[in-house]
Amino acid sequence: MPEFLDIKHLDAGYGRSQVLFDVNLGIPWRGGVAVLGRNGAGKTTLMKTIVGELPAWKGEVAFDGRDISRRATQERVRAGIGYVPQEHSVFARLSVRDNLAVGSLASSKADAVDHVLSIFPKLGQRLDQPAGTLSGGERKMLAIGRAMLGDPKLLLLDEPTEGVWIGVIEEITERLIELAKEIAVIIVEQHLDLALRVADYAYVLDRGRVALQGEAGEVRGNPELLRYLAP
Amino acid sequence: MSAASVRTQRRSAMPLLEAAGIKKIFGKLTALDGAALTVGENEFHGLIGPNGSGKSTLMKCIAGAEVPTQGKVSFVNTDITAFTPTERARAGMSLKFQITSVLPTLTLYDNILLALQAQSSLLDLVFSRTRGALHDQVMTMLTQFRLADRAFDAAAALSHGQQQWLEIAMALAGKPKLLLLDEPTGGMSLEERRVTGELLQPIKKHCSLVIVEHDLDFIRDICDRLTVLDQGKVLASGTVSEIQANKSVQEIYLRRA
Amino acid sequence: MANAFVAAFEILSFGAIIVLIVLGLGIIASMMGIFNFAQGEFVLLGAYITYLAYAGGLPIWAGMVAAPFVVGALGFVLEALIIRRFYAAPIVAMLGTYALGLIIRESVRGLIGGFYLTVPEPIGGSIDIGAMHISAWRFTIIVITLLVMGGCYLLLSRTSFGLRVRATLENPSLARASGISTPLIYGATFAFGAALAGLAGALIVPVFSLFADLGLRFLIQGFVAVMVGGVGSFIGPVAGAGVIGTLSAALPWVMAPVVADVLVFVLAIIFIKFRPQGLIAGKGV
Amino acid sequence: PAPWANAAEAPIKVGIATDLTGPIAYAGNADANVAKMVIKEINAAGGMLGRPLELYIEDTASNESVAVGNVRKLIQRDKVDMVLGGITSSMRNAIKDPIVARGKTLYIYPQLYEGKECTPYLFCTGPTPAQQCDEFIPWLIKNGGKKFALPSANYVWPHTLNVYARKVIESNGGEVVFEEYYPLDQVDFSSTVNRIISNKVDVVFNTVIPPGVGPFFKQLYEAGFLKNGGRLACVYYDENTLNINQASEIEGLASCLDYFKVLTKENPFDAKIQAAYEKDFPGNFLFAAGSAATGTYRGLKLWEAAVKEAGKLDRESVAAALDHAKIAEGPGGPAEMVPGKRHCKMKMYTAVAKGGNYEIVGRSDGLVDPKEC
Amino acid sequence: MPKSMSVVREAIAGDEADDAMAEREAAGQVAAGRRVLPIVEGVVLVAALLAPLVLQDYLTVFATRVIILALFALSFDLVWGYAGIMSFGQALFFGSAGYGVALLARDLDITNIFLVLPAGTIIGLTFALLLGGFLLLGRHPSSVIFVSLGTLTGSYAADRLARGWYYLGGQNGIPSIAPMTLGGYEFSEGPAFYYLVLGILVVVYLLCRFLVRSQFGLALAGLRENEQRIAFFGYKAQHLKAIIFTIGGGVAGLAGSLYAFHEGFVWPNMVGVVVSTQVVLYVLFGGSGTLIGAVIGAIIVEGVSFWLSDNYRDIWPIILGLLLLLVILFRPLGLISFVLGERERVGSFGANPKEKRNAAP
Ligand SMILES: Nc1ncnc2c1ncn2[C@@H]1O[C@H](COP(=O)(O)OP(=O)(O)OP(=O)(O)O)[C@@H](O)[C@H]1O
Ligand SMILES: Nc1ncnc2c1ncn2[C@@H]1O[C@H](COP(=O)(O)OP(=O)(O)OP(=O)(O)O)[C@@H](O)[C@H]1O
Ligand SMILES: [Mg+2]
Ligand SMILES: [Mg+2]
Repeated sequence: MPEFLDIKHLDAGYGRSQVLFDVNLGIPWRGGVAVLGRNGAGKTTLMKTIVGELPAWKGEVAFDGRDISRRATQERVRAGIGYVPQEHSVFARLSVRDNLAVGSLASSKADAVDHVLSIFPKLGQRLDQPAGTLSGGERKMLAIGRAMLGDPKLLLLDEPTEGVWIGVIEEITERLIELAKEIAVIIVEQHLDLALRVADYAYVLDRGRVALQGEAGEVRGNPELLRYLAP
Repeated sequence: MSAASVRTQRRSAMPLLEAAGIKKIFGKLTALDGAALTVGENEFHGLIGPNGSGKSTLMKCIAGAEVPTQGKVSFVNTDITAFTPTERARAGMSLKFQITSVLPTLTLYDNILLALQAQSSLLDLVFSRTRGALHDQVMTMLTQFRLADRAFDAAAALSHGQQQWLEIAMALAGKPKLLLLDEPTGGMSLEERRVTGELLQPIKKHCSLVIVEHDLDFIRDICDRLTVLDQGKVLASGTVSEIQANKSVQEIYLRRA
Repeated sequence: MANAFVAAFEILSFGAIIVLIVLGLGIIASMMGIFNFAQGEFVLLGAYITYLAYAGGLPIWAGMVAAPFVVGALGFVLEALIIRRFYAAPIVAMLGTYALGLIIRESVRGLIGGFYLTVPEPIGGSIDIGAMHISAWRFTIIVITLLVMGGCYLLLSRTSFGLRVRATLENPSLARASGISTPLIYGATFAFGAALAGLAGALIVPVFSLFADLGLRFLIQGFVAVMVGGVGSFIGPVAGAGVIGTLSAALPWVMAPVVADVLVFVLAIIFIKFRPQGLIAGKGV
Repeated sequence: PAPWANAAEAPIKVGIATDLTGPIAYAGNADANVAKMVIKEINAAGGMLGRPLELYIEDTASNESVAVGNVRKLIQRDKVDMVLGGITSSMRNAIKDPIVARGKTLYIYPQLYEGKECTPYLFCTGPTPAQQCDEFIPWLIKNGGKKFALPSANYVWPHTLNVYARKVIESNGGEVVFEEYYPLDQVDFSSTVNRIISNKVDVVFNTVIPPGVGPFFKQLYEAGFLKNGGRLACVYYDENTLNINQASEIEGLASCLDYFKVLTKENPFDAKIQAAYEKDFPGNFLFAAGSAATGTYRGLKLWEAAVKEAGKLDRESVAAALDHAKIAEGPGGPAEMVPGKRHCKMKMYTAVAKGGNYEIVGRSDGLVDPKEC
Repeated sequence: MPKSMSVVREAIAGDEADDAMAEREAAGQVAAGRRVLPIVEGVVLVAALLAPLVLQDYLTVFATRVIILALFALSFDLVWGYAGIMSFGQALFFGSAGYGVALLARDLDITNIFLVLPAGTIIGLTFALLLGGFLLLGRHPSSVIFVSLGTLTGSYAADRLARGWYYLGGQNGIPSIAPMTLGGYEFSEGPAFYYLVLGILVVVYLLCRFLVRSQFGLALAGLRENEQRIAFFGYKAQHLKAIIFTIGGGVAGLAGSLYAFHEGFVWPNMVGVVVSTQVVLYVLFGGSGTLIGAVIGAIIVEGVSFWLSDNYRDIWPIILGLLLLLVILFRPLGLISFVLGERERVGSFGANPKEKRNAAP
């Protein structure tokens, strides 16, 4: 059986400078996968290539059995990929309410927004505020909430807990573990513990190449790991 | 720990920065409700608190990015409440925003160079004779932050974490008396954080630091004193061990945001 | 008394005309961040199409109905071919649309030979109330303007179209990542703005006659109106247009028209200086 | 080609600088057409001084800056012997210096204008305020009434013309109720119309120009000015401008010019040139007085007469001869320069718009004096 | 140094001399190795010096005008290309200086070159200082759109004022301005005027070049990118903007006074939107932010319009519009970008690239 998201021999980059080199990645139908690596390793670039913000130079990105590497971002998203970008992850001048409304444009569930607000009660108190004025942590919550509203089958999270208060991180982790039972989740995370609690499987990128991969526990125990994460 | 002990502290060491009774109201929301912050010379001060507790807002009020609704900020014994950000920077303050904002099309080198010369007079800028000397400084900073090999790339081509480093380097470049860092290690791995901490240690000789962070271990490692904000109010302020022992602080760590 | 009534009507009617012209300009500026210098030429095209229908023996109504659709379609095509490349650089966009406007204007000038051509009103003459005469067509324009404004408001506030547009403008890549088809949204918005200009042109050509600089005449006034009203919402530019239109029509009643003319702009710029966000600070619809 | 007697010498060069593009291109193109027609006619009749004429046409583009550049082409590159052109006063002002002072060339300005242009070597062949007002205003008082309004575009021509018009109005027992100036592109005239109606003005002596004039007349009409017996008057109104409004909106509008197309019915020479023009240039650019077409015709013919008299082409000699040049036939009748004044005497006609056409209602007895310089 | 760090060092220095790195080096070399800007500048200068020798008289006069307009374009490039201030009203300074010297010549008979050119420059400076002060200074940093529409409106209002003001000749402007003089010598159009103007252009160009290549230029580059950010460094961002805007106004004023004397008349368009837009076109056409791009833009736009209006009289505005559109679409950075790389255009204010080699670890 093919992987849900199947990446083969992927090269990608910006302008003329290549960032990803021959990346191979398989994501199962459900469960969490962590992507680790130090600053500038190419994690964000990988996410952008999966969601289509950056074109793949070479190689194949197959989702749900179909090659999507030539499809526009919005088509990929409508096919079921949700994405929380690392930066600029909310519509800054739109209110929180409108940000959530954008998230649920494609969704059919009526109470989806209420569900998100129950996870992040803080957002409920900020509904009419432009999202750009939210605090750093609130913004992340909103971004995650927005992505969840789209009923994705595969959720890409690029550092979802950066700047989030520890108490909330715990909440997010639990939700993600729950979510990973139903759908596929790819998480890029600096909190190793968190990442490996959510993920069953992990990839470690080093300068655009997959340097290490394996079951979460295995990777955790690998003595090489630290070397790849240090600057 | 209470306001009383803060006051004692202030008397003992002459404070470099003193923000008192800061109130900031956004429409219906009171983001800061009489918050205070006192930082002594050569002190590393951590500012912590749940999301939305007003940390960034307090930093902005100090650096001049926001005008407090009420309250007073003094710096080196001068009341700077009415100063513009530029004037504050010239008085010796330097801020790194929570959201990175490097100058994207300029090279890393120029980004640093720009930060280095911020205080120069107009004539110096036009007829600068110091460029040769600045070169070494720029390269040293870039090397310190492991960015030297990218010196002549555009800043836009850096990853998020690399931009954080560039920003810290830029904030340091102005040789401030007080450095304000709002979540400088966001998006850095544990190891990278540690390196950042090491890079910050040497500046203690000539500079004070206010740093906002969520990573308690990191904060504990580098800070002398901590202030905890919650819902716009100072919940506690004191040395690291005092804070760790504080009941109400422990409470908010258990409480959901 | 009667005098005051006539004055009020006349001022109102000119205000309505400016609002009508600014609607499309404001939507494109607010929603897409582009100050469209070709907007005046879309107005001109609307007027020209109406004239063509009239000159070709069709009923004028037919031309007026066709104008927004034709101009809207043209807007859609132009957006896809040209405007699309400019979203990242609003100033270059201004120049691009300027060039576009120049091409359209000079082409139309060539076609109509630089003349001033008359197009009759579908509803002519005046409504007589006692000794007062009120232009029937100007009255119609006020009514249509109100209807169009209401329609736009509903479209932008009650449907998700407005939300999609604003999201797209705000952060296109995130919008795509939320499943919004940004190219389509851009095209549709620009076409909509162009169509409104086409409609404006069709409606005002009986009042002002057809000439190549018809649209250009209102362009700067339109920009100033958008600034005064505030970019970022639908209501802002409309309110700004109302103010500028009424002011330009009202001031000549009380002072030398030449002075009034310059004064409107001076007042506007001072106003914006001290209230940079405009009359209606932009959020929502 | 005809065998030229003095073919050895180069052709005589005639320069035309006029607005072929831009807002008044319709007028400029008509002028250029007239020039082509006249030059062709002169060449067909054997040229001048045994030499053929060659036409150099440059565009002034309704833009003074472009115009100056292009006029320099005529003077410095083509070295023309004479320049005719310019339609608006500002254009004349812009190009007269490069032609006359810096370029040391003869300049003929063909358009009706405000007068007061007394530059040496600059000859005006269009009507002046005196020619347009002296007989017209008494007619208006008789056929309209005594109360005048002078709504005007804010530039030199209306200002200067109004000074003269006011004098004539008042000396004929009329009264100016108000005189007001508007930005050139003003299109809303509600306050003006209101004043006209509420002051019970009899005659609107209009110098508002396009684009404002269309909406202005329309608003006047809608406010019932014509219905109540008011009279519109506008001295630049010719066949071109009739189309700006619906015929009903300007019914009875009176104008006073040196030529109207209806004259072809009574005047064989006018019929001849009108027919020749329409045959060569059947398009939209009409042979009309308000766009300087008649002044162009007259100017070229007067210059021809002057050159023939002088027998040579240098500026001094031609100017000396042009000073008193005469033509027996021209659009609307004969014309002659007033010696020492560099302006032209001509016949003037008063016409009234009826159902989209003009009807001649008055004509001057002889040639009217321009009363300039 | 902790152990883990040295490990990393080794890894970086290690065998994978990676492709991305090589790529960047290559790119750096392009920028470092071939500096095309000076070559372009040299070519333009030589061409300009030789022009009168090969051109006919009237073309020299035309070329003079173009050089004056190039000077004007330079002023706009300073303001927009370097400081990112969109001045859609640059003609206001150009034209008001033109009017100013025209009045001096008409009413006071002052035509001495040493009086009128400084006077024109000062008029330009003053107006720019006033308008710039109003638009750029103040509590809130003003948005690009506000400044562009503010200057546009200013220029538009000035145009209307000039049209309405009788003392200034109204619609007709001020014709027949006496020639500029130097002692008894009169500058009439021709080679002498040409070389005068070219000399002024070269001097101003060099001054501008010095200014924008200095660290002041770096500050401007920062300003263009993110005004707020550099204000937090301690730069007086608004002042810098006002200064460069004022300097731009002065240069425009100088150009305007030369223009008035060369053409011999001034008219309301000269302060208005048409001319304001024209200068924007020059600079965008040639390539903003390079100085030489502005000069080339002025030369090409004027030259092409001159040629088009000769050969395609009826449709030349349409063709010009199309050309413009094509350039904007396919060369949004202007014609200069055919030969100039992005890096060199933005400029590098740091050490020269040779030092870079040694410095990089
Ligand atoms: N827009 C860009 N243009 C050119 N190069 C880029 C661009 N963005 C990123 N890069 C380069 O690509 C490489 C990978 O960047 P990427 O953002 O994917 O890293 P990352 O793993 O997400 O790092 P971080 O943890 O810091 O976010 C880095 O070397 C970076 O400098
Ligand atoms: N301009 C603004 N308008 C309205 N509300 C604002 C504005 N700026 C901040 N707030 C609100 O004020 C509160 C405090 O924000 P602040 O950014 O200071 O929080 P923080 O402590 O830095 O949080 P975090 O750790 O998430 O960054 C937040 O709830 C935020 O939504
Ligand atoms: Mg990243
Ligand atoms: Mg914060």
